[in-house]
Amino acid sequence: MKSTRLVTALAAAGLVAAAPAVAQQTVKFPNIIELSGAGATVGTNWRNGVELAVSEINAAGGILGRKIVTEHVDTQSNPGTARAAIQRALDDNPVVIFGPIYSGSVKATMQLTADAGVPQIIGGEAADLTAQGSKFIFRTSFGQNVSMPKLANYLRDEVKAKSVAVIYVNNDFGKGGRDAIMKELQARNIKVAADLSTESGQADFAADVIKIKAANADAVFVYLNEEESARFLREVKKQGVSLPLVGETTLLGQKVIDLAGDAANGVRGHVGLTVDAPVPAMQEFGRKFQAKYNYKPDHNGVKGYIAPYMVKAAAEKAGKLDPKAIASALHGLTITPDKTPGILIEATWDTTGEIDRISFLAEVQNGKQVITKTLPKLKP
Amino acid sequence: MGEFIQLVVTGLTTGAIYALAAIGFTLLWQTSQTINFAQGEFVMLPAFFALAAMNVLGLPFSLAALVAIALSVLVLGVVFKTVVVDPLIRQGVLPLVISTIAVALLLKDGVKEVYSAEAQPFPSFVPDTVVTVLGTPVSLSQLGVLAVALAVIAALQGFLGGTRTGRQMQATAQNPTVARILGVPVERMVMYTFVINATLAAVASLLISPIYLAKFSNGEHLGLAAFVAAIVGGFNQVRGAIAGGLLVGVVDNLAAAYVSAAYRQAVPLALLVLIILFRPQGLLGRREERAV
Amino acid sequence: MKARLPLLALALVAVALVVAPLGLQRYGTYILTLWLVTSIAAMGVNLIVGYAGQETLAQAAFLGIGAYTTALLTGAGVPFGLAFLASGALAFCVGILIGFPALRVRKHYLAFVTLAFTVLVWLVIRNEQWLTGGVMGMNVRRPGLGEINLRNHQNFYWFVLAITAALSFALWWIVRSPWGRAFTALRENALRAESLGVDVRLYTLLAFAIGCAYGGFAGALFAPLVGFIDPAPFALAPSLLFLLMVVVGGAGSFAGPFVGAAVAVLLPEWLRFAQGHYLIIYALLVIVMMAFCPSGIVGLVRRLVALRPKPSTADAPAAPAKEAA
Amino acid sequence: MASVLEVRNLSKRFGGITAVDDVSFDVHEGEILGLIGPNGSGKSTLFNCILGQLAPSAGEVRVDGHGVTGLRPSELNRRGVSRTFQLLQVFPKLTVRENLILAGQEHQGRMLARLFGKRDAGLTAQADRMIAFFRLSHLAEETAGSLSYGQQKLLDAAMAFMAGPRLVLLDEPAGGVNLTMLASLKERLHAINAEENATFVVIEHNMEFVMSLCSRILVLAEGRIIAEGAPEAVRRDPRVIEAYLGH
Repeated sequence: MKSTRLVTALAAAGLVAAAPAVAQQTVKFPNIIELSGAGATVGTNWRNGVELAVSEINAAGGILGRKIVTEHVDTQSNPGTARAAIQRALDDNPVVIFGPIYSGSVKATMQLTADAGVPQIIGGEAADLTAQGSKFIFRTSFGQNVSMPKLANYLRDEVKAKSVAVIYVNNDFGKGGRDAIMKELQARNIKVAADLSTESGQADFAADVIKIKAANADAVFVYLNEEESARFLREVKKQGVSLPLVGETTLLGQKVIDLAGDAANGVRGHVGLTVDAPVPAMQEFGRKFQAKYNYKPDHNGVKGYIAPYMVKAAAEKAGKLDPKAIASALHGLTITPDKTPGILIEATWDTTGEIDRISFLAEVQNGKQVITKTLPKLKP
Repeated sequence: MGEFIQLVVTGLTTGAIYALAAIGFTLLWQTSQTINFAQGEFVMLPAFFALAAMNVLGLPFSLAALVAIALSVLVLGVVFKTVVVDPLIRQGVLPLVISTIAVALLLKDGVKEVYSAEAQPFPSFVPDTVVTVLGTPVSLSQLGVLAVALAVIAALQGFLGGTRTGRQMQATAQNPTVARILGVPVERMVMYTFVINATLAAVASLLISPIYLAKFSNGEHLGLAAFVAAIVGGFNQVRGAIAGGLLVGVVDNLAAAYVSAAYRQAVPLALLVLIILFRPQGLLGRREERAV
Repeated sequence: MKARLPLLALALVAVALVVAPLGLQRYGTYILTLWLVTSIAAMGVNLIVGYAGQETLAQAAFLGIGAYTTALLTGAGVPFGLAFLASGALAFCVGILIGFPALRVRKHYLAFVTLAFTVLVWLVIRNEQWLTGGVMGMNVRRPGLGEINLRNHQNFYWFVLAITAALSFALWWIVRSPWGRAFTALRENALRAESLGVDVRLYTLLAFAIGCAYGGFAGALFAPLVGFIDPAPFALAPSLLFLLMVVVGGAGSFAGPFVGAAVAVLLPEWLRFAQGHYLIIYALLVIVMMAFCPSGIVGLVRRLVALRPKPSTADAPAAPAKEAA
Repeated sequence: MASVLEVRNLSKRFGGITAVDDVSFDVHEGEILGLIGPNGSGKSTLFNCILGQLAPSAGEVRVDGHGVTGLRPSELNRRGVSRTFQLLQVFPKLTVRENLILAGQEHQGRMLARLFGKRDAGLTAQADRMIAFFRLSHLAEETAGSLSYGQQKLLDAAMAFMAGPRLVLLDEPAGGVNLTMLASLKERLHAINAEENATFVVIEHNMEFVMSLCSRILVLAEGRIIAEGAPEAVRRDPRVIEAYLGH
């Protein structure tokens, strides 16, 4: 009697769920990122970070019993292409979407995910991304609205600069950072001695460095992409400039150090995420990444790595792999490394999708990033 | 004033490299009516030959540089001429233009897929030591680049003007039909120009890559600069290309410093448009009278 | 029979295009619409390159002029229809302005001037943030059309299809008119055309400006299709790709731009596995095609069809002006 | 007799070389004027200067008494001056009929009417008349590129006469044409001269052809006119013989 009922129940379940049962073994996470074009370095780091985390999660049994399948799609660092790719991904009703990393591409796509009600875990750092009222945008790193005040404090308190020359790259990343830092510098009465726009992909920085020399500032704030940062640092060294060079995360990243060689030594600034952080879990991640991909990850590698763990923690809190449930679970959620080791550092998301966690001040010494100070969470 | 001089000197350095690319550009145009839209990629590629020689074959940089020049002569000179240009020369200029655009795409994406999408550090012949000359810090590597580029240009001028083959090449460039009647082996001379173009491109590549870092997309900027330099200087004159290259390098630097960094690219292009409007034969070019 | 066969084929293609989105999801429809928009711009390039024998490296810039004009005008409350016409008209006028000086001098100088123009337009779009949103781009709302909701992807597709059909008809009319004959004449032999009273400079300028206007029209549709515009799609590299796609499709044949745009837009979707290698294959294809079949895919197909034994040879190497695919 | 074309003191210099040196002559209505001279004597340069293809260094050109110096070839053509070329110049991908329609279309209507207006306006009929006149009717639908060399020469000439010009300049119409075709060409040119009172100037190397076609001949050597007169007189002129043999 008991067994018949079980059989009927199984049969009924089988009838209803026979076809989806196979599909339910896996869950697809579309990963829409910059794999070519200007953002290739950024996107490759992020992709490898995602892959590493996904393989760990799958090895440990997946999320709520379902294995993750990732599909990497190249935006060619182009917002229009990113938009099309997200549209395509949304046609499959995904649980979550990863990427893009470039803020312009995020801006071009966030309306789509908001309309579809699918959480979008982004790498973008433009200040206004979280200010547009989307309930489905989640950062993996500080927005410029968070990092620039920290950096401006650093310029005032540690560098003790009265005037600063700003050089930025004229794209969504650089322009956004430049606008944010200008506001913060003004608020702290630090004079802007030069405000230099450069091209994305610019190869020749001779004229810019000459102008910086002529500006007579106490320090230079450098906000360029990786390759341009390296070219700029080389040119600075070539022209024998000895001003403090201050930057945010990117400037102190491993890629810049590799490309700039000696010229990177002495560069300092604020770093949101780094595998050189004095946090054992972070350093362990760095080693695993290095072992698998044979290079040292930058902050985008870390951002990619924590993205699947964010979804895991949120889905486990919500108890289901449902886009809207995951989004609402993430709002106000604090993920701690003791429960979810993959998050590496304790992090909290507010209701706009902004992230809060500790960050670092660092300096490049002998071709290595060295952490000099740890800054606490904004709201501990 | 010190700032101005420094801007001019660094402008001349990059300008000398543009000139190398622009000379090849005009030579190809003169001898085979090839408007080479892949000229920038021709300067991008040899650096990767050198990198491959160093990283795959484990050669020292000096040998790798020679390998890069040799491979360039083969691939960008001989192969480019026989495989791409020769079959198309009869089809007229437009198909050839299209084909060189495709070659540019092929080289760019080929390097990206085969080697790497990311920029690569590239060694320099001369160390980055800074010396102070008359109170202005000048980098030895910059002076080295300028010296090598000018030496190569001088050698080329000497070859074109001072040797029998050089004069035959010039005759071919000026008027292939007459040259043929005068007994110049025109076909061979055309091949020589392709070889010279490839060599110049390789030298430019080895000089510029330490500054630019080796990257698949470097050709976009370099190609445009060479193109503008060639037209501004005078499409039918080697010395026009030299002057055009130096001028574009200096103008670019001065524009970045004194006009607007955001519109620095616009200044050489505006120069190009003005030249086309008011002096279509270029600054140093000869006027060509043609029916219609 | 001879006249009826192309008509029948045309009707079949038309029906297929109308029903196409019924089986497709949002993304598929998006790609199909993108193909139509690209085809419009490519038709313009074809008029300039294929019919009039000039070289343009600026079609993406005109696409941009159209896209930003439409985005700004509709953003300011101007009805889409008006913005659409304004986009084409502005592109036409700018075409006249840059074509006029360029065509005074030698032939390839139009290529040089359009190249410079493309970069300049891109710089303006990127730097004048107050107007264009600069590198941050700007969002574009899809227009309404009376009762019809164009936010629906299928409705928008049919809307674009109707405009494409209208613009195709207009171009067909032009190339079959005495203008078209004059365009062909100046491509084939400008010297002779001039001596027969054909004002080569005026006709070249007209062909160029009309081609540019098609770029502007395409841009006016591109902006609401993508819903977001930024400087990237209007740079020099996409302009070069426009030129390539027309040549690959078949410069100087009416169907060429549609085929070329399909190769450029649809093929990468089907060849997703090839990903990064796609452009390499494409570039190789162009080089080989230029050497062996400069008349493009349409020319290749026509050659293959001509290989079949046929009773009449009358329409084998038809003049472009006679084609109506 | 009214002058259709007046050339006054025309000179053309290329750098240091004077290709046409102070040339003056008239062409009268209804005549066939021959222009001969050794290679390099400046015949084609003179033609190109008259037709606006080259800008003369000095001098003046008048058509029916109106100054046309410096006009572009297309404007000159619409004022009734047409030409053929030394080397074959037809539109190979257009049909014979389309070649002729093209040659006529710019002479009627306004620019916009050519786009929106009636397509034909008698052009096809006129084209077919020219085709018939030059005995090419059986080839009307063929593309010009598929015609034989001689047939293309006929078509080239037909195009020059299509719009009923005041004056036609023929640059070596006989060059490379075989004997039968040559006879037919000469016969047709005579016919059109007789029937339509057409005026033309012919540059030609084929002496027999030019002597039998033209009513008056100018001889050019080193950029100057050295002799002028009826064919027989020119043929015997010692200066002409010297100019041809001396080089």
